[in-house]
Amino acid sequence: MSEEEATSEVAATTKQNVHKKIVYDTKDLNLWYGDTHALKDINLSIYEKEVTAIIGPSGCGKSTYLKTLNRMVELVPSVKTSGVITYKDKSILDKSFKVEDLRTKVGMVFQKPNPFPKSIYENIAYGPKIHGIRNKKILDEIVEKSLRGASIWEEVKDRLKENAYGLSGGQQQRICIARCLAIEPDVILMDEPTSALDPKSTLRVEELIQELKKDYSIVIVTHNMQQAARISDRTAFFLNGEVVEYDETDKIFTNPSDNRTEDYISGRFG
Amino acid sequence: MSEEEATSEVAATTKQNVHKKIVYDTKDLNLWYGDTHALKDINLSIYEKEVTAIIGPSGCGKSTYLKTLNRMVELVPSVKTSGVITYKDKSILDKSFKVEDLRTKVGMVFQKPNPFPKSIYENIAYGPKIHGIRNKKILDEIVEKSLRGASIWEEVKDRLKENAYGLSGGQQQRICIARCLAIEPDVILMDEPTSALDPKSTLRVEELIQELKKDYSIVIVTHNMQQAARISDRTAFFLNGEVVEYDETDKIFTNPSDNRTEDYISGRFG
Amino acid sequence: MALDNKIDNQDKPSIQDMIAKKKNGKNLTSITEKVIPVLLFLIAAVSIFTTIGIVYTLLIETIEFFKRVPVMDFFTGTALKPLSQNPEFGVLPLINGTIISSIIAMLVAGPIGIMTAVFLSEYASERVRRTLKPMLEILAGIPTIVYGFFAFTFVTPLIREVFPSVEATNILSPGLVMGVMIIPMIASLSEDAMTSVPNAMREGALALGATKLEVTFRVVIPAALSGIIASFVLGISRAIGETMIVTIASGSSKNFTFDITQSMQTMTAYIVEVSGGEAPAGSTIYYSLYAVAMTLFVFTLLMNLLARYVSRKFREEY
Amino acid sequence: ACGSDSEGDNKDNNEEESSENTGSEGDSDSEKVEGSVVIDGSGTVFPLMAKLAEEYMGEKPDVSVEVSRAGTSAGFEKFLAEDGTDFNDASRVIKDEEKAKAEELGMEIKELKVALDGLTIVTHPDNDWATELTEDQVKGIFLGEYTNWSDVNPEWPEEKIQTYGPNENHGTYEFFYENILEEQDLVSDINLQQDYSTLVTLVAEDKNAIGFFGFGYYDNNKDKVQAVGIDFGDGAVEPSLDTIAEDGDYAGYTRPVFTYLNVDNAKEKPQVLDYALYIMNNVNEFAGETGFAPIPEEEAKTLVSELEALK
Amino acid sequence: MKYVDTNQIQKNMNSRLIKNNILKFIFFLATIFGLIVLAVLIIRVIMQGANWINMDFLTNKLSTSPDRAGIMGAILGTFWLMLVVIPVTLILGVGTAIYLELYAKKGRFQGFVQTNIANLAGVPSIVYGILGMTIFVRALNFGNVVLAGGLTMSLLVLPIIIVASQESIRAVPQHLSEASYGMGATKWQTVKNIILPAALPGILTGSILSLSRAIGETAPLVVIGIPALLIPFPGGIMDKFTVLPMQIYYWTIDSSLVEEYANLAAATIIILLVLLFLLNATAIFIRNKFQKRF
Ligand SMILES: Nc1ncnc2c1ncn2[C@@H]1O[C@H](COP(=O)(O)OP(=O)(O)OP(=O)(O)O)[C@@H](O)[C@H]1O
Ligand SMILES: Nc1ncnc2c1ncn2[C@@H]1O[C@H](COP(=O)(O)OP(=O)(O)OP(=O)(O)O)[C@@H](O)[C@H]1O
Ligand SMILES: [Mg+2]
Ligand SMILES: [Mg+2]
Ligand SMILES: O=P([O-])([O-])[O-]
Repeated sequence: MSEEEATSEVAATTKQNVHKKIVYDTKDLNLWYGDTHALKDINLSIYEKEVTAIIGPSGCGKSTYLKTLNRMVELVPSVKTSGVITYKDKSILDKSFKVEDLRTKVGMVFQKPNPFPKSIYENIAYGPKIHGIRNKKILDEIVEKSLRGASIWEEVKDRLKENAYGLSGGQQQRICIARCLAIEPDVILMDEPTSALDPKSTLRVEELIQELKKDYSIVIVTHNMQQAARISDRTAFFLNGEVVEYDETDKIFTNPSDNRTEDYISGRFG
Repeated sequence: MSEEEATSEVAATTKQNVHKKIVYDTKDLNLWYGDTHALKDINLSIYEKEVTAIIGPSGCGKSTYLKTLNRMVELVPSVKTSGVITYKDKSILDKSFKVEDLRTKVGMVFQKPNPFPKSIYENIAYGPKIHGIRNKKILDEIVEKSLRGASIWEEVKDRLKENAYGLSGGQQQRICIARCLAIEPDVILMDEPTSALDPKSTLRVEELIQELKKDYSIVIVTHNMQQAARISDRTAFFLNGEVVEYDETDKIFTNPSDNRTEDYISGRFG
Repeated sequence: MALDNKIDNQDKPSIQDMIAKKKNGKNLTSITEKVIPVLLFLIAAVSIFTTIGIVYTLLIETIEFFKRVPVMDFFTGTALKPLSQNPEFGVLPLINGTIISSIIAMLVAGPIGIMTAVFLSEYASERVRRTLKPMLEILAGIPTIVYGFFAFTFVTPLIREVFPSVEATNILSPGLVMGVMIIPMIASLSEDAMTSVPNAMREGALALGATKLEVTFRVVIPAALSGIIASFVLGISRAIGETMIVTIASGSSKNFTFDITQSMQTMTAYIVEVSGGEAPAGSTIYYSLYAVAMTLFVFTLLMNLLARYVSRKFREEY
Repeated sequence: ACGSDSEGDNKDNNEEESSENTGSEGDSDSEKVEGSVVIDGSGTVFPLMAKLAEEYMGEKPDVSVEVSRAGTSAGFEKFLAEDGTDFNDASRVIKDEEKAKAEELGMEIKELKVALDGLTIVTHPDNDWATELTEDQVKGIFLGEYTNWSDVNPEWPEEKIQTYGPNENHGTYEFFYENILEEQDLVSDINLQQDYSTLVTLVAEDKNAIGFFGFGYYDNNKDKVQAVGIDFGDGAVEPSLDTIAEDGDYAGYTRPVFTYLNVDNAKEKPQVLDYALYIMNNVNEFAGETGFAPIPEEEAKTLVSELEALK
Repeated sequence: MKYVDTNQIQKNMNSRLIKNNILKFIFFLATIFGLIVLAVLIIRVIMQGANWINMDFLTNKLSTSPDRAGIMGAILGTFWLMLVVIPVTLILGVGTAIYLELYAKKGRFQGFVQTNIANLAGVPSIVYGILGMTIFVRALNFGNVVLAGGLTMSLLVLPIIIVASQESIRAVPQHLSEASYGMGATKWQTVKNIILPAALPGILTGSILSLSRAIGETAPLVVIGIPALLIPFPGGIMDKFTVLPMQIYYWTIDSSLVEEYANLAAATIIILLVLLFLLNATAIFIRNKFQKRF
C-alpha cells in the first residue's frame, strides 16, 4: 500500500475530523539546504486545538518541518523551498508575507530552554513590549496570566526581578512557554521541549501541554514515543524527509498502516 | 564473591600461564585526577606475546590504566598515583625511572589516528631519529621493515614523500602502528585503535594485531565486545575504576564469574 | 616475522640495540632537557623585566620631578610653561587635551564601531561579512603617521573650508581621524562579543515576532554588553596613547581650554615635543617627561585593567 | 693640509678660490677624511647648515654629517656635555652660564659666525592694516599691552590679536625676549611652538596672527605670510637680503647667527675640522639661497685662518 | 480576557518593519564609512605622491632640495631596524610562548606573566620610546643607533608576537605531542620536532603582522631622537638611521617650509603602504596555505 492511499484513507475514515478546523495546510512542500533535500513532498494538515506530534529518527526533517511552519528555517541562508503552506487560508511561504506577523500568531518553544539573560519579568514582557504594549499595569497582568498559564506562577511570583538563568532547566522551559503565551498566539510549535529536562520536569511540561491544548493548537516534535502516545491527538511519522504515515495517535501506535512505522515504533531502528 | 577471590582464582586455575612470562605486573595501583579517584586497587599481570583486552563502560578507567603503563597519564598535571607497576622487574612508577626509556620499549597507538603532519617516511623514521639513528641506509631499511610489519608497505611504497594526512583513516592508523614498530618495542599499547575506522579498515587492523602478537605483547582497550572476543587471549573487565574480572577471554565471554561482567557483556548496561 | 629475520640474517644489531648504544653518548640530550626550561624561563621573564623597566625608569625620574615640583602643583595646575624663565608645570592642560581628543575620537568610533559590529554580526550575510571585515582591518593596519598626515593635510583644511574659525592646528581634526582609526578595533571586539551570544537567544526573540532590530537592541546588545563596554574602554585607552596624529595635527599650544577648534596638546604630544627638543638630562623639564609619561602609563594601565575586569566580571551567563 | 702654508698669502683671492680650494683638497689630500660629524642646535640656522652638510657630503662621501634642530638652548645642553655634539648652531651668542659650563667641563669652544639673520615680524597675507609697525608697537603687541588691533590704531579692526612665536628652546625666542622686549615677559596667551614649520602654518592660517621668526622661514613662505615693515625711526623697512646685511637698514632687528665648534673634537677628529673649514670657506655662497645675509668676507677669512691654525 | 489587541499589533507592525529597514541601512552606511575614509585617504595620497615616485626617488640619498631627495636611506634604515627586531622578537616572543604554553606550571606565576603581557600590549608606544631612550640610548650609551631603535621596537611588538605564538601553539592538537611522547621522545624533542613545526605557520603570520606594526611605528623613534638631516646610508646596527615613517614625519611638518615636501611625504606614504600591503598579503597567504593541516 502506498503512502498516498494511506493518507487519503485517513482523511476519509476518521469521523471526528469533520468538525475540526484546519489551521495549517501543507501542500507538496519541498525544502533544500543547499543540495540536501531535507523535506520531500510533504502534505499535512494541522487541526485546531489539537496536539499534533511529529516523530521519526534523527535527521528525518522533523525540526526542519516545524521551523518551516513559522519560517524560522529561513535563518539558514542556503534554504530553498517549493510548495505551499497555508496558515488560516493565507499562503505563508510567499516572500510578500510578513514573517513577523506570522510569528506573532505562532509561538515556538525550543529544545534547549533559551530564556533571555534578563529578569523573569522582562522575559515574559518582551513579546508584548516589542509589539507596542507599554502600559505597566497591562504588562503586569499579562506577565501574571502567562506565568499562571505555564503553571509556574507560584514558583516564581516572589522573584520576578531575578535573572531567569537562576532557575532550573525545567522552570526555564516553562518560562519559555510562558513567554510564548504572553502574546496570545494561536499555535504553539514545540521542538523536543522536554529532551533537555529530567523526568519530573518532563511530566510537568507534559501536563501543561494537555492544559494548553484547550486554548491553543500545538505541534510538538518528540523523540520520545511514549510522550507522543501520551499527549498527542494525531501523529505524523517522518522518515528521510518524507511523511510515511499521518493519522490519529491511537491508530498509529496500535495499528499502523505502514510497516516502516511499525518497525520504528517497536524500536527496530532509529 | 569478591573480586580478589576471583582474581586469585584466575591465577590458580589457568594452566597455560605457567610457561608465559609476565611483562607488566600491577600491584595495588591507585590513581587520582585531582580529587577523582580514577583507578582503585588495580592488580593485573600482562603476559608476554599475548593480546590482552581491556573492556568496560565509558569512564571506567580503561584509557587511564593503559596510559599509566607508559606513564603518559602524567601529562595531566593533577595526576597522583600510589602502588607499584613493574615492567620486566623494574618499578616504573618511581620518579627516578626514566620515562623516555620506558616509552622506547613500549609503543602506543591511539584512538584517533595521529600521524605527524610530515611525510610518511618521516613519520616512520621519527622514532629512530630521535633516538639517534641518523644513517640514511639504516633508516630506509627500518622504514620499509616497519611499513611491511604494519602491512601497509604495498599501499604507500610509491608515495613515501607525501604527507601522511593524504591517506585514509585506516591507512593512517596503520602508519601509526608502523611508527610504533620502527623502534621495535616489546609491548604495544592500543587505545581503541579501530573506533575511528570503518568496518573494512577495522578488519585489516584486527588481522594486523593477530600478526603482531607473534613478536609483541599487546594491550588493547576496546569498546567493541566482539572485537575483544575475536582477537584477545585475555580480557580484563573494568568498572568504576576497579577490575571486576580478569581472565582468559573465552572464560570471560562464555562463563564470567561476576554477574556484573555478565550484565555488561550481554549489553544490559554501558 | 619476516622483517625481523631480514635484519638478523644480515647480522645487524636490532634497532633497540642501536638505540641502547646511542644512548650512552646521549648525555647531551639530558643536559638539553635540563637547560632548555631554564633558558625559556629566562626568556619569558623578559616581559616582566620590561614591565619592571618601564615602571622603574618612570618612577625614579618621576620622584625626582616631584622633588622639584610639588605633586599638587602638577596635578592641579592649569598652566604649563615648562621652558619659561618661571616655569610652571601644571599637567591639567595636557590631561584636558588628552581627554578631549579621546572623547572626540570615541564619539566617532563608538557609535560607528558599534553600528558596524551590529551590521556585520546581525544583518550582513556570511559573504558580505567575509569581504567587509578584512577591508576594515586594513584601516587598523595603517600607520598612525599616515593618519597624522591625512588629518593635517586633508581633514583640517576641509574642516576650515566649512568652519573658517577653526585654527590651522586644532584638536578636532586629529580627534576625528583618531576615531576613524579606532573604528575597526571597536567594531571587531564588539562583533566578537555579539557573535558569541548564542543563536538560541536570537531565535527565541525572532519566534515572538521580533524584528532584527528589536532582537539586536533588546537581546543581543544587552547580552553582549560587557564585551562592548570592554571594547569601548580599550578604544579609549588606544586614543589616550595615540601620539603621531595629535602631534602633527594639533600643534603644541598648552592652552587649558575646552574649545575644540583650538590647538591643544596631549600628554603624548608633550612627550614628543620635549624629547624632540632633547631636554637635557637633569633639568626639570627633562624630569617632567617622565612625570607625564608616568601619568599616561597609569591612565592606560587603569583602562586596560578596567577592560579586563569588565569583560570578566559582567559576562552574562547564558 | 693645503691650508696652513697658503692661508697667509692667499687673502685677496680667497673668495674665488674657496670652492676650488676645497674641491682640490679632496683630490690632493692623501689622508682621506672619514667619520661622522654631529650638529644640533638652532632651527633658524638649520636650513643653511643642512644645505652645507649636503653639499659637503657630495664632495666627501666618506664623512657623515647629521644635522638636528633642537633649538639653540636645547642644542647647547647637548653640546656642553661629555661626548657632546661637534657643532651647535645658535641664533644668539653663547650665554655666560653656558661659557661657564664649558670651562667646568674643560672644554674649549670656538664661535663661528656664519651669517646674518633678520628677525622678521610676520602677519597673515590678508592683513592689510598692520603692514608697518614701529618698534614700540611691536613691543606693545607682544607684551600684551594691546588686546585688539584697534588698541594699536583705532582705524584697525576691533579683533583680538593672536600672537605666535617659537618656544623657549629657541635662540630666536631669547633674542626676541632679551633684545626686543628688553627682558619683559611675553603676553601670556602667546602660542609658542617647537617647530618653525608649524609656526608658519599657524600664522598663514590665522587672519589676526602676528608672529616672529628668522628671515629664512619668511623668505621661503612669502606666498603664505607677509613681513611687517619695521619703523626704527626713519620710516618702515622691510626685511630683505639687502636690508638685513651688515649695516643694512634693518639693523635694528638683525642679528648674527653662529655655529659653535667643540675645538677638542676638532683636534681629535680631522673630519670635524675639515667640515668647519668647509663651512667658513663656503657659507657665504649658500647664505642667500637659504635666507641669510652673508658675513663680510674678511671675517670669514679670519675665521678660516684661525681654524687652519688648529691643525 | 484578551490583553493583546491584534489590530493594534497589526498597525504597529508596519512602523516596526520600516524602522528596522531604515536602521539596517544606517548600519550599512556606518560600516562603509570607515571604508570610504580609507578610500579617500588612499586616493588623496596617490594623487599627491604618485608622480613623485620614480627610480631616483627610490634610490637617491636624502636631500634638502625636493627634486633630488630620495628615500633609499630610510628604506635601508627600515631594513636594518627589522634586522634587529626580527631575531630579537622571534627568539624572545616564541621562547616566551613556548615557556608559557608548554613548560610553565599553570599557576600563579603563569597567570601573572599572562596578565603582564596583556597589559604590556596596551602600553602606549611612546612610553616604550621613553624606556628605550632611558635605557638603550642613555644608560647603555648606544646612542640613537639602529640597535637602540630596534631593541625599543622589539619590546613594543613583543607582547603581540607572544600572544600570536601562544595561540598557534595552543592550536596544535594534543594528540600529536602524545604520539611523540609515546615514541620515547623527550619534551624538548617533541617541542622541536612536532609542536614548533606545526605551529610555525601561525607563528609566522603573527610575526609578520607585528613586524608591520614595527615598520609603521613612529612615536618611539621620535623620542629616541632621529636627526632631521641624515644623508649617508646606514651600514650596520651601530649606525645612525632614519626610517620611512620618520621621513614622512619630518617632511610633513616641514611642508610649510618647502611645499613640495608634502608631496614627498605622500610619495613615501605610498611606498610604506605598499610595503605593509605586501607583508600582510604574505601573512594571509601563509595563513590560508598552511592552515589546518592536521
Ligand atoms: N542548517 C543546516 N544546513 C544544512 N543541512 C541541515 C541544516 N539543518 C539540518 N540539516 C539537514 O537536514 C536534515 C534534516 O534535519 P533536521 O534538523 O530537520 O532533522 P531532525 O529530524 O530534527 O533531527 P533530530 O531528531 O536530530 O533533531 C538532516 O539531514 C540535516 O543534516
Ligand atoms: N584529564 C583528566 N582530568 C580529570 N579527570 C579525568 C581526565 N581524564 C579522565 N578523567 C576521569 O577519569 C575517569 C576515567 O577516565 P578514562 O578516560 O580512563 O575512561 P575510559 O574508560 O577510557 O572511558 P572511554 O571509554 O570513554 O574512553 C573518568 O571519570 C574521567 O572523567
Ligand atoms: Mg531536530
Ligand atoms: Mg578512553
Ligand atoms: O631655533 P633657534 O634658531 O630659534 O634657536
